[in-house]
This record gives sequence, C-alpha cells and structure tokens, in this order.
Amino acid sequence: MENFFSILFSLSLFYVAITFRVKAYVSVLRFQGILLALLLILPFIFKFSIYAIILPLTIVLIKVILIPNYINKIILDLDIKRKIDPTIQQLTFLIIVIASVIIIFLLTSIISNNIELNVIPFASGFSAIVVGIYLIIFRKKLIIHVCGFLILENGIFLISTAIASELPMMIELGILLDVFVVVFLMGIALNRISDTFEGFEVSHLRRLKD
Amino acid sequence: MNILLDNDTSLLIFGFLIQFTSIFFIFLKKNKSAVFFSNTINIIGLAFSLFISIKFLFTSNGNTFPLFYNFVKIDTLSLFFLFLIQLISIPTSIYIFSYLKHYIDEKRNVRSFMLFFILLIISSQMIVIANHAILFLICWEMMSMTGFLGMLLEYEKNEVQKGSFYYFAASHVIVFILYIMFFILHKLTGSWFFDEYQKNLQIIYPVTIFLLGFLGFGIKAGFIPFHFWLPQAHPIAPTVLSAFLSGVIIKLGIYGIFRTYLFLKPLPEWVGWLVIIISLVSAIFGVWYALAQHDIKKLLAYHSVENIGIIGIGFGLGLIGAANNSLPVQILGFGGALLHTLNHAIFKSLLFIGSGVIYQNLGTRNIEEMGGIVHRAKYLSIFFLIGSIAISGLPPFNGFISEFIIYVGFFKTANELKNYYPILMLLFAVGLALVGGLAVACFTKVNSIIFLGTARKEIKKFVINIYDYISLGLLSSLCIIIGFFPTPFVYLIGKIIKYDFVNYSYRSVLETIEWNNFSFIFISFSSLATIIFFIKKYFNKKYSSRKIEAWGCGYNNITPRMQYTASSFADELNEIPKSILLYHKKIDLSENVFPKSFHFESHSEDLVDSKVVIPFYNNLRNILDKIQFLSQTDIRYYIGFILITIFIYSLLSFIWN
Amino acid sequence: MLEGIISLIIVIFISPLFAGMINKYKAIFTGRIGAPVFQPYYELIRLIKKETINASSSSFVSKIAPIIIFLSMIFVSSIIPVGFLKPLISFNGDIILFAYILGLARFLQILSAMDIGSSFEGMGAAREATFALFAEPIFFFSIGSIAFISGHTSMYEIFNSILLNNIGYEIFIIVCSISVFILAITECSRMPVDDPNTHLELTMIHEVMILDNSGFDLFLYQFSSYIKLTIYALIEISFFYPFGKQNHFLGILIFIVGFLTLSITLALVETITSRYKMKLIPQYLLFATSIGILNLLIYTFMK
Amino acid sequence: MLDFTIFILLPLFASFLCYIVKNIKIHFFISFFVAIFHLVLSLLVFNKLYHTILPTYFGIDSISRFFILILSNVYFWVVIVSYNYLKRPYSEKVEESKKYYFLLLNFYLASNSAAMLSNHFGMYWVASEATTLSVAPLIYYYRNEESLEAMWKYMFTVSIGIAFAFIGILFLSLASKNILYDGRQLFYWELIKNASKLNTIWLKASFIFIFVGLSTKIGIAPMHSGDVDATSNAPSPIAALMSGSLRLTALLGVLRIFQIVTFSSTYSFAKSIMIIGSLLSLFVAFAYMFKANNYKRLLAYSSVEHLGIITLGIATGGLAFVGALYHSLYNSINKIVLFLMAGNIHYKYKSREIESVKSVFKNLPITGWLFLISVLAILGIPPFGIFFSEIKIFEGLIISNQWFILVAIMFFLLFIFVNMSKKVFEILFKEDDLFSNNYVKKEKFELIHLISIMLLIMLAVIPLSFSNTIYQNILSILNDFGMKI
Repeated sequence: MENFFSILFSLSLFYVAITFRVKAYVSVLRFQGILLALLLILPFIFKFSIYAIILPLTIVLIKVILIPNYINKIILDLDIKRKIDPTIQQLTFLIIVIASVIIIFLLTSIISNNIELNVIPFASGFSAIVVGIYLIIFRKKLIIHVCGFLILENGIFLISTAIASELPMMIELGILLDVFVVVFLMGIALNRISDTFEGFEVSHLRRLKD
Repeated sequence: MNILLDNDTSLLIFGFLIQFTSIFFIFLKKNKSAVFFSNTINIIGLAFSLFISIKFLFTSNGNTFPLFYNFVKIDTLSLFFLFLIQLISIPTSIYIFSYLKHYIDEKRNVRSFMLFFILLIISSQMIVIANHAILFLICWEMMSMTGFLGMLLEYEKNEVQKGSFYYFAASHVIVFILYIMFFILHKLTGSWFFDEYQKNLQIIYPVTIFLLGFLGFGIKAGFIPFHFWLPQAHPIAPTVLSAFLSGVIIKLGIYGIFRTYLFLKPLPEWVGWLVIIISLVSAIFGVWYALAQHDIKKLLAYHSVENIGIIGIGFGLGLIGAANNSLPVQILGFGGALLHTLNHAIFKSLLFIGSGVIYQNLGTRNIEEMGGIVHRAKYLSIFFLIGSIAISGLPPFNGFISEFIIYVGFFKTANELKNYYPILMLLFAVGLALVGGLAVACFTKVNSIIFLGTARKEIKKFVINIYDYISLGLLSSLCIIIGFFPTPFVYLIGKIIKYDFVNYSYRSVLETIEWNNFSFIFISFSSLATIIFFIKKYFNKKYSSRKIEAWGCGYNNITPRMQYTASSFADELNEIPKSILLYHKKIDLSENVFPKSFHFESHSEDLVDSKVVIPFYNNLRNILDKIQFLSQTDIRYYIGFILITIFIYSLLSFIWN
Repeated sequence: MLEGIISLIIVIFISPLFAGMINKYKAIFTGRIGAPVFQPYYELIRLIKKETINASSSSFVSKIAPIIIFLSMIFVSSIIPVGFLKPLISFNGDIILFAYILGLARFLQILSAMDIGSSFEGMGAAREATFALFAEPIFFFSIGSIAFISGHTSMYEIFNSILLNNIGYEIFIIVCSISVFILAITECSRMPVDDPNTHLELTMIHEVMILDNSGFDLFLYQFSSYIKLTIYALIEISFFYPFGKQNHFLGILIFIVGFLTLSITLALVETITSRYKMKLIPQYLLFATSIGILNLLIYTFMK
Repeated sequence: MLDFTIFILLPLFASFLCYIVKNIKIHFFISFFVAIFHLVLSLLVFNKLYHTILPTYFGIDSISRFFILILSNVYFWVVIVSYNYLKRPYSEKVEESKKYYFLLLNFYLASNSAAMLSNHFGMYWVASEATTLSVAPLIYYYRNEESLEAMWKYMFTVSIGIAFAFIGILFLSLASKNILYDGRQLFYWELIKNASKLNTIWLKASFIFIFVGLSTKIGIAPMHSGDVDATSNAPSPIAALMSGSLRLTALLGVLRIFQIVTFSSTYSFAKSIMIIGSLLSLFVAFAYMFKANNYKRLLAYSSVEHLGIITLGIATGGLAFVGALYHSLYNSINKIVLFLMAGNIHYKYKSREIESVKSVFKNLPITGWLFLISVLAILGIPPFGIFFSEIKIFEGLIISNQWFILVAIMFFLLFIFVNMSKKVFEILFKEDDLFSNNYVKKEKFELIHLISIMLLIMLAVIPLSFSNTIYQNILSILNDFGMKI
C-alpha cells in the first residue's frame, strides 16, 4: 500500500517535469499533501487513536489547504504569467529527471541489501528532493522555486515516513510550522520583489556581486 | 614569586616603570605640555635604565638574572642590546622636542605619535630581554605595530600610505616565519623558554631552523634580497622614527639572528659561507643603490642595508670560525659584528637626525635642490661630516674600529685555517675594500651636494634649535669617543662573546690588538693638525689671504645651477651595474639651432621590489581573477553548489574504504 | 722610535727630490735640459711665501682639508719602513690603517674640491672617486696577498719576513711590483691615467681638484702629493728586501738604485705614453686588478 | 524551571509584548532587561553556580554552556547599541521595519537559546530554522533592493541547506535503527553512548548531509554565498549578531554530529571532510580579498575565513580544538566592534564601496582609530584574543604533524592579511578631494564608541587574564569529545 502511494508520488514528479502551467505545480503540491496524509494514516487504520489523527490533520491543513491556497493567492495577486518559461527544453528536463530517478532507485536498492528499509518510499522521497532542486536550478520564476522547495520538503517528509523514525509529535508539528512560516515569508518577499523589481525572474536578483 | 629582587634588578624594573609612567603624561590637556612632559619623563627613565644597564654590563660576570617566573632573562647579549637601544633612544627622544614643534603648531595628532613612540621604545627593550617565545612574539608584534602606527603621523600623504604598508606587510611576513621557527623549536624541545633551547644541545635539523630564523630576522634586518621594504618604509617615516628604525629596530633583526645562532650552535660551515656571501652582496649593492638615490633618507636607508651587510660579514666569519672551532676567528668575527652593530646604530641615527633637521628647514628630501647649507649651519655640517666619515669606515671615528676588527678577522682566518681559506678571505677583504670605496664616493657626494658649494634653491631661513644640537652633539661625540678610545668598548665586546658565545680563559685576540696605538695615533694626529692649522694661520697673516670668485675659465656670471649635481657626480659609477640598479637616464636635448632648455634626470628602482615582489603579487591576483565560479551572483548556482558538494563528498565517502 | 723618526724625516725630505728627478729625466728624454733636480724645493718655498686665496663659496672644509691630507700623508709614510729601519707606527694590522688613512685623505680631497662649487673641480672629484674605487682592489690584491702569504699584518713585519729563497716568490714579487706600479700611477695621478702638467682642465683629475688653491694650501697639497709618490716608490723598493737585513751598506745602495730606476721608469712611461681616454682608464685599472688576481694564482701554486 | 523560563519563555513573552506595545523606547527597555537576565543567568550557569533543570528535549552540557554564554554576550551588546542605531534617521521606509526590530530580536534570542540548549536533533533543527526565520526579516531592515535580494537569497539558501540537514538527521535515526529504542532516538547522549554501534554508511551519509546543509548557515565554502550576501547587507548590529552567534548556532549542530562521529569509525573521514571544507573557505576568502570592493563584504568574507579556521581547529582536534573554541569566542566579540564601526562609516558616507569611501581618519577620527584597531585585532595582532587562539590552532596543527595544512593556511592568512589591511587603509587614509572639502564638524564621542572600546578591552583582557573557568570549561568540552591535549 505504502509503495503504491509512493509510486503515485514519483509519478507526480514526472508530471511536474513536463507541465507548462504554473497552476499545475500547485495542484501537484495538493496531491502530494494528500498522499502524505494518507501515508501517515495508513498504519492507524485499524487501531484508531486521537494522537494518530492530529498529525495527518495538520498536514492536510497546511500542505493541502493553506499553502496551495496561499500560493494561488500570490499568483493571482501578482498576476504571474500562466506559462513557465523553461531555461532548457522540457524533454531534456524530463529525461534528466527520469534518469536521476532511475539512478536513485537503483542506488537505494543496492544500499537496501545490507540495511533493511522499504525501498520505494525512500527512493521516491529522495527523487522528490532531487527534482525539487532541479526545479530550482532549471527554472527562472521565483514562484517555481518556492514550489520546488515545497516538493523537496514533501520528499523529506516521505523519507521520514519511509524510514519510520519516531520523530516526536511536537517536533513534527514544529517542522510543519517552520515550513509554513518559510513559505509565508517567501510570499511576502515575493510581493516586495514584484513591486521593487517588476518581475519574478531570478535574473533580477543579480545586484549583490563580489 | 621568584622575582630575584636584589636592588640592581629592582632598579632595572624601576627604570622601566619610569618609562611606563611617561605614557600617562600623554593625556595632559594641552598637546604641547603632553609631548613635553611625557618625553622628558621618558628620557629620564631611559637615562636611568641606561645607567643601570651600563653598570650591569661592566660588572657582569656572565651571570643571568631571571625575572617574572623566568619569562624575562637578562644575559650579557641582552644587556648589550638593551644598552644599545637606550643609548640611541635618548638622543632620538631629545630630537623629538624640536621635531614635533611644527606638528603641534599645525594641530596634528602628536599625542598618538608620542604614545606609539614610547611604546615602541619599551617593546623593543622588552624584545631583547624576553626569554619566552610567545612573549617574544608578542613584543615583536607590538614593536612592529607601534612602529607602523607611528609612521601614520602624516597619514594623508600617498607615499606615507605606500611605505607604511610595505612595512606593515613585511613585518607580518616576518612574524609568520618566526611562528614556524618557534613552533619547530617548541616541538623539538617541548619548551617555550629560550634558555632551554640554549641549553639543549641536540636540536635536530638546526640548519632548517637557522635558515628560517635568518630569513625571518633577515627581512627585518634588511639583507638583500629581503630588503625591499626597507627603502620604502624608512624614508617616509617621521624622521625621529626613521632614525630609531634604522638605528635600533633593524638591529633587533641582528639580535634575533644572534639569538637563533645561540640556540643552535654549532652549525655546519656552509651556513657561514651562505651568510657571508649574502652579506657581501647586500653590502656592495646596498651602497651602490644608495649611490644612485637622490632622496636623502632613501639613500641613508640603503646605507643601512650596506652596514647590515658588513655586520653580516662579521657574523658569517664568526660562524666559519665556530665551524672550524678556531677561537680567534670566532671572536673577531662576532666581535666585529657586535661592535659594528653599535657603531652603525650611532652614526646612522646621527645622519638621519641631521637629514631631519635639513628637511624641516628646506621642506624637501631631494638633495639636488639643496646646497650651500654649510654657510648657514656650520655646526650641523660638521656633525654630519663626522657621521659621514664614520659611516664610510674611515679613521679616526668609530666605523673604522669595527671594520678594522673584521679585516683582522679575515687575516686571522687566513693564518689559522690554511689551505684555500686565504684566497677566499682575500676576496672578501677586497669586497669590503670595494664597499669602503663606494661608501666614500657616496658620502662625498652627499656632503658636497647638500652642504658645500652654493645654494641651488635659495634658503629663506635656516633655524636649528638647541635640542638638535644636543642630540647631534651627543651622537657625534659618541662617534669620536669610540673612535679615539676603543679599548673599553672592545673589552666589553670581548666580554659578551666570552660569556655567551664561546668561553675562553686566556686573553682574547681582541685584547691582543694594541688598541692604545689608535688612541695615540689619532690624538697625535688631531694635535698636529691643530698645530699646523696655527702655522697656516700665521703664514696667512704674514702673506695676506683673501676670498674671490672661483675661476670660471674666463666665464664671468657663474650661477649655482652650473655646479656639479649629484646625478652627474655618481653617474660614472652607476653606469657600471646599470642592469642591477635599473639605473636609467632621461636626457632631452632640443635639436634646433637655438637650443631651448635641456633636461636631464636619472633614477634607479629597486630590483627585488619591481622585478620580484610586485610581479608576484600581480600574477597571483590575475590568476585568481580567472577563477570564475567563486563569484556567482545567481541563486541557482548557490543551490547547485549544495547538490554538487554533497555529491562529491558522498563519492569521497565511497572512495574512503 | 728614533729609527722611525729618522725614516720619516728621510721620506719627507727625499720626496720633492724624487719628483724633481722624474721631471729632470723627462726633460732629458724629451731633449730638453729641464729644471734642476731641486726645483720642487724652490717651488714649495715659493708657494709658502705666496698669498692664500680661497674661492668665495668655499667653507671651513677647504681650510682644514689640506692640513689633514698633508698629515695623513705624513702618518702613512710613518707606517712604511724605510730600509731596515723600524717605522714609527708599526703594529698588527697597520696595513689596514695605511689603506684607510689614504682613504681619509681622498675623502677630504674630494670634499675640498667640491667645496669650490665650480664644475671643473666637480669633474675632477667625480673622476677621483670613480678611479679610487678601482684602485682599492689593486691595493688589497697586491699588498694584501703579500700579507696573507707572509702571515703578518704589519708593513714592517711583512717586508722583514720576505726571503728570496723561494723561486715562486720572485715571480710573485715581480708581478706584485707591476701591479703596485700601476697603482702608484693611478693614485699619484701620473701618465697615462692623468697628466699632471697639462693645461686643459677637462682632462685633468688631480690637478683640477686643486685648481682654485694657492699659497700655503697649495704648498700643502703639492707636498703631500710628492710624499704620496715617494710612499709608493718606497713600497716598490721594499719588495727587494732581504738585503737590508743582511748588509746595511748594500741596503742603502739598493735603496738609491731603486729610486733612480723608478724615477727613470716613470719618466720613460710618461714620455712614451700619452694620456688614455677617460673611458679607457677603468679597463686599464681592471687589468691591474687582474694582475692582482694573478698573484693569488701564483700563491696557490707556491704551496 | 526558572532557567528555561529566562532562557526561552521570557524572550518569547518579550517579543509578544513588543508586538502589543508600539513604542520603540519601551521595546528597547524590555529587550534590555531580557538581555541582562539572559546574560546574568548564562554567566551563572557558565560558572556552575546555578544547576539547571530543563524539560525533555532540552539539556545543558559544557558545549551549550560555552555557546550560550557567547550568544548572550553578543546579544547583550547588540541590544544596547540597537536603540542608538535605530534612532538614526535613514529613510521613511526604514521606520516601518523599526517596529518589528526588537520583536524579531527577542524571538531570535528565544529560538537561538532553544537551539543551543536542545539535546535532541529534531528540537535543534526546529529551533535553528526558527532563528533563520527570525533573522531574515531583520536583514530586510533597509527595505531597499540589495537588502531584499540578500534576504531572499539567505532565506532560500539556508532553508534548503537546513532541509538537507534534516535529511541528515533522518539518516542518523536510520543509522541508529535497532540500536536505540523508540522515543530515545536522536537524543545526543544516547547516540554518543552507542556511537560505535551505529551503522557506518548512514552515519557517514548523515554527517555529510548535516555538515553540508549547515554549511550554508555557517558560511563554509562553497555554500558561503548566501551568508555573505546577508551579512554584508544587514544593518550592522544584525550583521554582528549573525557573525557572532548565528553562525555558531549552526556550528553547534556540526559539533553535535561531530561529537557522535568522534566515537565511531567514521572519525577520520569526517575530519578530512571538515578540513577540506575549511581550507576551501579559507581559499575563498583569500581569493576574494584580492578584488574586494565593498568593505562590508570584506568583513563578511573575514567571517567566512574565521569560521573556516574554527572548523579547521575542530577537525584537527587536540590543542587546535581548544584554540578553535577560544577563537569562536574572540571572533564573536571582535566582529561586533568591526561591524559597528563599519556601520558608522556606512552611515556617514551612505556607501559600501571602497572607492567612494575615503579619508575616514580625517572625517571620523574616533571611528577610524577604533576600526583600525579592531581590524588589526581580527588580523591577529597581539594583545588581542585572535592572536592567542590562532597560535593555539597553529600549534595544534604542528602537534598533529599537519605541516602542509599549516603552510597552506599561513599562506592564505598572509595574503588575507595583506589585502584586507590594504583595502582598509585605503578607506581610512586615502585623501579624496571631493569629500574632504565639505568636511564638516568633528565627530563626537557616542555610546557606540564607548561600547567598542569596552569590547576591545575585553578582547585584550580575557586572554591575558588566563581565565581558569573558561579553560576548565573548554577542557570539559574536550573531554566530552573524548580528546585530550
């Protein structure tokens, strides 16, 4: 079951790789949020407890509702162009993504020989991280950078579920809060940037140089 | 608290305390009084400590006074250098009274200068008595930094910024080299204390350590090719400071070299040869560079290089003697070096102060614009003449004595250690003679162009106040005393060598030379001179005497511009090592029938500075500019770097096992 | 002590005569009768009687310089042993004193020249300084090498320790005397380095430096230059010693003969050679230096 | 519980107050008292006069004792000057950001103390992320393009870096799987106790991720850029805070994982990685100094250099480790003075370009002298602290026979010294006709100068007094790391 969700997760990454629309990123984020929430609930389906439900709920709250809406709001306010303008061809990007995902899966399976971990969630989480970085590196729009960052975060979250490390609840919550605040601040910064630089391109941020 | 508090040492400490107290007077309300009081107190303290150290020096019988948990230890060598520092800093400080006068008038920040100068004196005294490596390094840094900050009296001048920066950078290079040296020593002996090093006989790789020390201290002392900073820094310093720098600070480099030797003796012979050759080169080319200069202070700075070279020759001779464990050679070599250190300190500060007085009045350091000062300031020119004769190593002044010792050292070496030594010694003797000849040429040039003849640029007023006379008089009388009565000083030197370098019982070679001959000869010389002077006076009275225009070969209206200039005086000599001096002349003759104005100028740059140091720096910068990835402005690269670094490190982790 | 004084007096009184002899021979070689041999004495006396004139721009330097130069000549000559007589000043290392007192004299000579403030003297002074630089090594190579061989550092000792029993030694002395001869020519500014009695200031070295002196000063200058010449002559002759010790009569004989031959050679050289170009003089001196180095080689072969 | 209140809850409460109250003066007083309490308590704790009882996820040991002292010291001085700094008229946009200044400052204090007192990696992560978030708006104090860009870059880079650090933490828990029972994972002491049993591969991986991730915050090359941008564009007190304490907070994380690693077989690997990083950052500083044209960037790069030296010392271990800890203390103090003086200069000239700032000595004599002295101090001139700590580090390098590294860093340091001083002298001494003409009135002695003088005296006194408490504490840290001199 976990593996199924993880596969879906990595498929969403491929979608990210090829899509041209900014909105699509937001929906992908939502989708991934839902997946993560489900992943968290899974172990507790039969033995229901109130503590088990808090975390998934917060995830749904933050990752599925608050953040995507917030980003949508930003997009609307600053009327960012729908289309992303990639620095490299989508196809190439896709190839890169696929290649790295494959490599990651292979490596993980190699590593998992001498230490037991459920490969697929781990690998897909890891590939999410890598793809997030790729998005930041290969895209110009700052908003996409933010999305990339969020995808990366999701990947991390997936890993943390994959290796089933008992991070204490409050710390998990703290992490979620931090992520939310980061996104919030980035949003504010984006506002500022839009009215100081008239644009959301990275290319504007070239003042500070040695 | 194992301070050895017999009254002598306590007196010594008391002297230091007086010097320290002088610092508080800097914070008096008025600039004038601040300078006056602090300086006076400082001079008193210095005089007191000088008295004490002389007492120690003459009564010392090789015992050392450990103080403050053995952090400070005073042996004979330190006493000698202590004596030297205090001896020189007194006249220099006296000169301050007159030097800072017009700076006070133009509301400069003289307090800070005073502060740094006093700290400089104190820290340089601390250096020679420090017995703990870290303490030594701290004092060394203090010395360099206070010297540097003192140079900033006229910070707004470009040349001052440049020169002081040279000094700053060079001093830090030195400190880094010294770090390494002392760390090695510490690693080998497991101690920070100098006397431990001195006791410890089986230090391995002594040569490496010595070369490090020679490099480090040699930069400070200004051996060619490590001298490049010296002619940059000394000219631009305030004259008081440059007198002190050339007089004392570079001697601390010599002190350091002596110390390092004491840690590591005995050294293999080739080190001695290396030292002696470097020194000979510095001596010859130092004076030759000096000959090519027109800036009086720069010229004197190059002369410091020359004299350091002479000291180094003596030191190298001593090393050779030590390597062949022939006692007399050792004694003569080190003795000559030590005595010349003292002498050079004396006459170099004398000359610098003289040049300072001239600079105060004429407002220029270019000797081509001077001339005829003797008619304005007779005594100044006499003092300067004494200094020049002394620095050229001519009798009857002190420079001659030390060079004489070194010459005798050459002869002794030739006799003591036969086979091929005499030839080399002869070569060195010739080299030293060459240096002497060049020095004569250089200082005849300086004296005649600055003082003699008629003024090239008319002098409005030439004031010399009492302080100048006092300081100059003190120093020149020292020149005369050491020249005429060398016996006690030579005895002193012999003592130092006896207690710190090699211990011997019988009368040393230094004493076997009949020094009283010199006293006798020189005294009779001067008395005869006076007698003949009076005879001459008598004859002049008998068959009258008068003054008329110099004969102009029939040409009547001779102007000062027709005098021989410094460049033309030195030209033929500078032509010889043209390529090394980077000596070039610029003559533009107007070709037309009715010639307009001709123009001639000649100048020389420092080879090491302009062909090694600067190019190295520039090339390094250019190479680093080529490395692009260091200066990224795009955030995506920042993120990329993270990924790449993680990737590389993970690869490393796989490679690791 | 007494010997020393005697020898000093001999040197002082013989020196003008030596100059006179040279001039006489020169005259003879050029087919003139020439001035009498004692002419220099008359000259000196005449100079004393003359009025002393200084340049208006001159200072105390040109007052004291002649005296010190004269005195230093005296002192130098009191280091040189005359024949078997022990000189007045004689101690270990007096050859260094010898060289350096000459240096002092040169220093003041140059200063007094520059003191006039006229460019002629300047020229002379500059040349003096330059050529002196080349002269120094010659001195150390020749005299110094003897000192090194003999192992003594006092003139008297050196010349006393000379023994003609070594073959290489004779060659050595010959070569040495040649280089000293050249040194003498340079130092005393004779032909072909300098022309003492030319009348073109631009070509002179020594004479031009004392161009503006007269009267007593000039007397001192002249006298000291005579003494200087004599000193070098004495060094030359002193090479041919062991005899002085064996037989005083022979010694005195050789002394006189040496003087005669030297004066004749100098006169010859001055008649047959003409003054070199200023540019050539350094090469000429370097040649002498190389001879000095030759000394070293001989020395090495001797062992 | 009192300590927890003062260290963390009180600042939080203070920031809340600052949110309610609008008057900046009151803000200042609140934060001033908080700072004093903090400082006093941390002094007490440091001298072991007060024994702490902290809730779970928090605990105090010698490292945190040492670092929290540094933190509260820096914070104290920064708060004192801040009011003086805020009073300066700059532009009306800045007025806006003055409202949040002390709020964020207090929040920063709270989060940073939490990070330093935490004894659980998760807690540490949360807290240090919070510090980033609290500092980011402060960087944007001036509300101009540069500061905006700097804030964006800093926040973004550091968030991503710290995310990587989190991956590292996950790996760590993976490494400790089946060794530590649930609920006791990721506690430092547990990990240290069982360090030798941990799975090597994951330990290595986690070290790499944590080190690299936190490097963005420490400013270890090649992840230094965002940090440098932020430090050079932040207002001076914030810049001082960042160089003085924030970088150390990040360093603390590295120290924690390093402490675990020291007891395992990965030690040598981790060492070499850290040495590589430090040499890289030294090299970067060395290369930058040649073409520096902005004096605040110069100082930022100097922080990069010094953090590099500290990392080197930590990696070398032994005496160098001691030196490194001393170095972090002295550097934190020294940086305050440097940045404050730089701030004065910037306020007077309204420019950060070295070309356009000239003859500071004439126009601002006091600031000029203090700046000169503090630069000399940071370059390692006695009697100031940096000299002593650097000597210790060098000596440690020699004791562990790493001659090449020693020579390399000496080469770098030499040229850093030369170039940095060159640039600084240009600022201080070079005459420029256009400014010195309208050279108005003599600078008057302000609080900032007094504080700088006090700090410089502190910098000279601490090493010369050979304070035993510090030394003992450092020795116990060394002991925790299982090293000895």
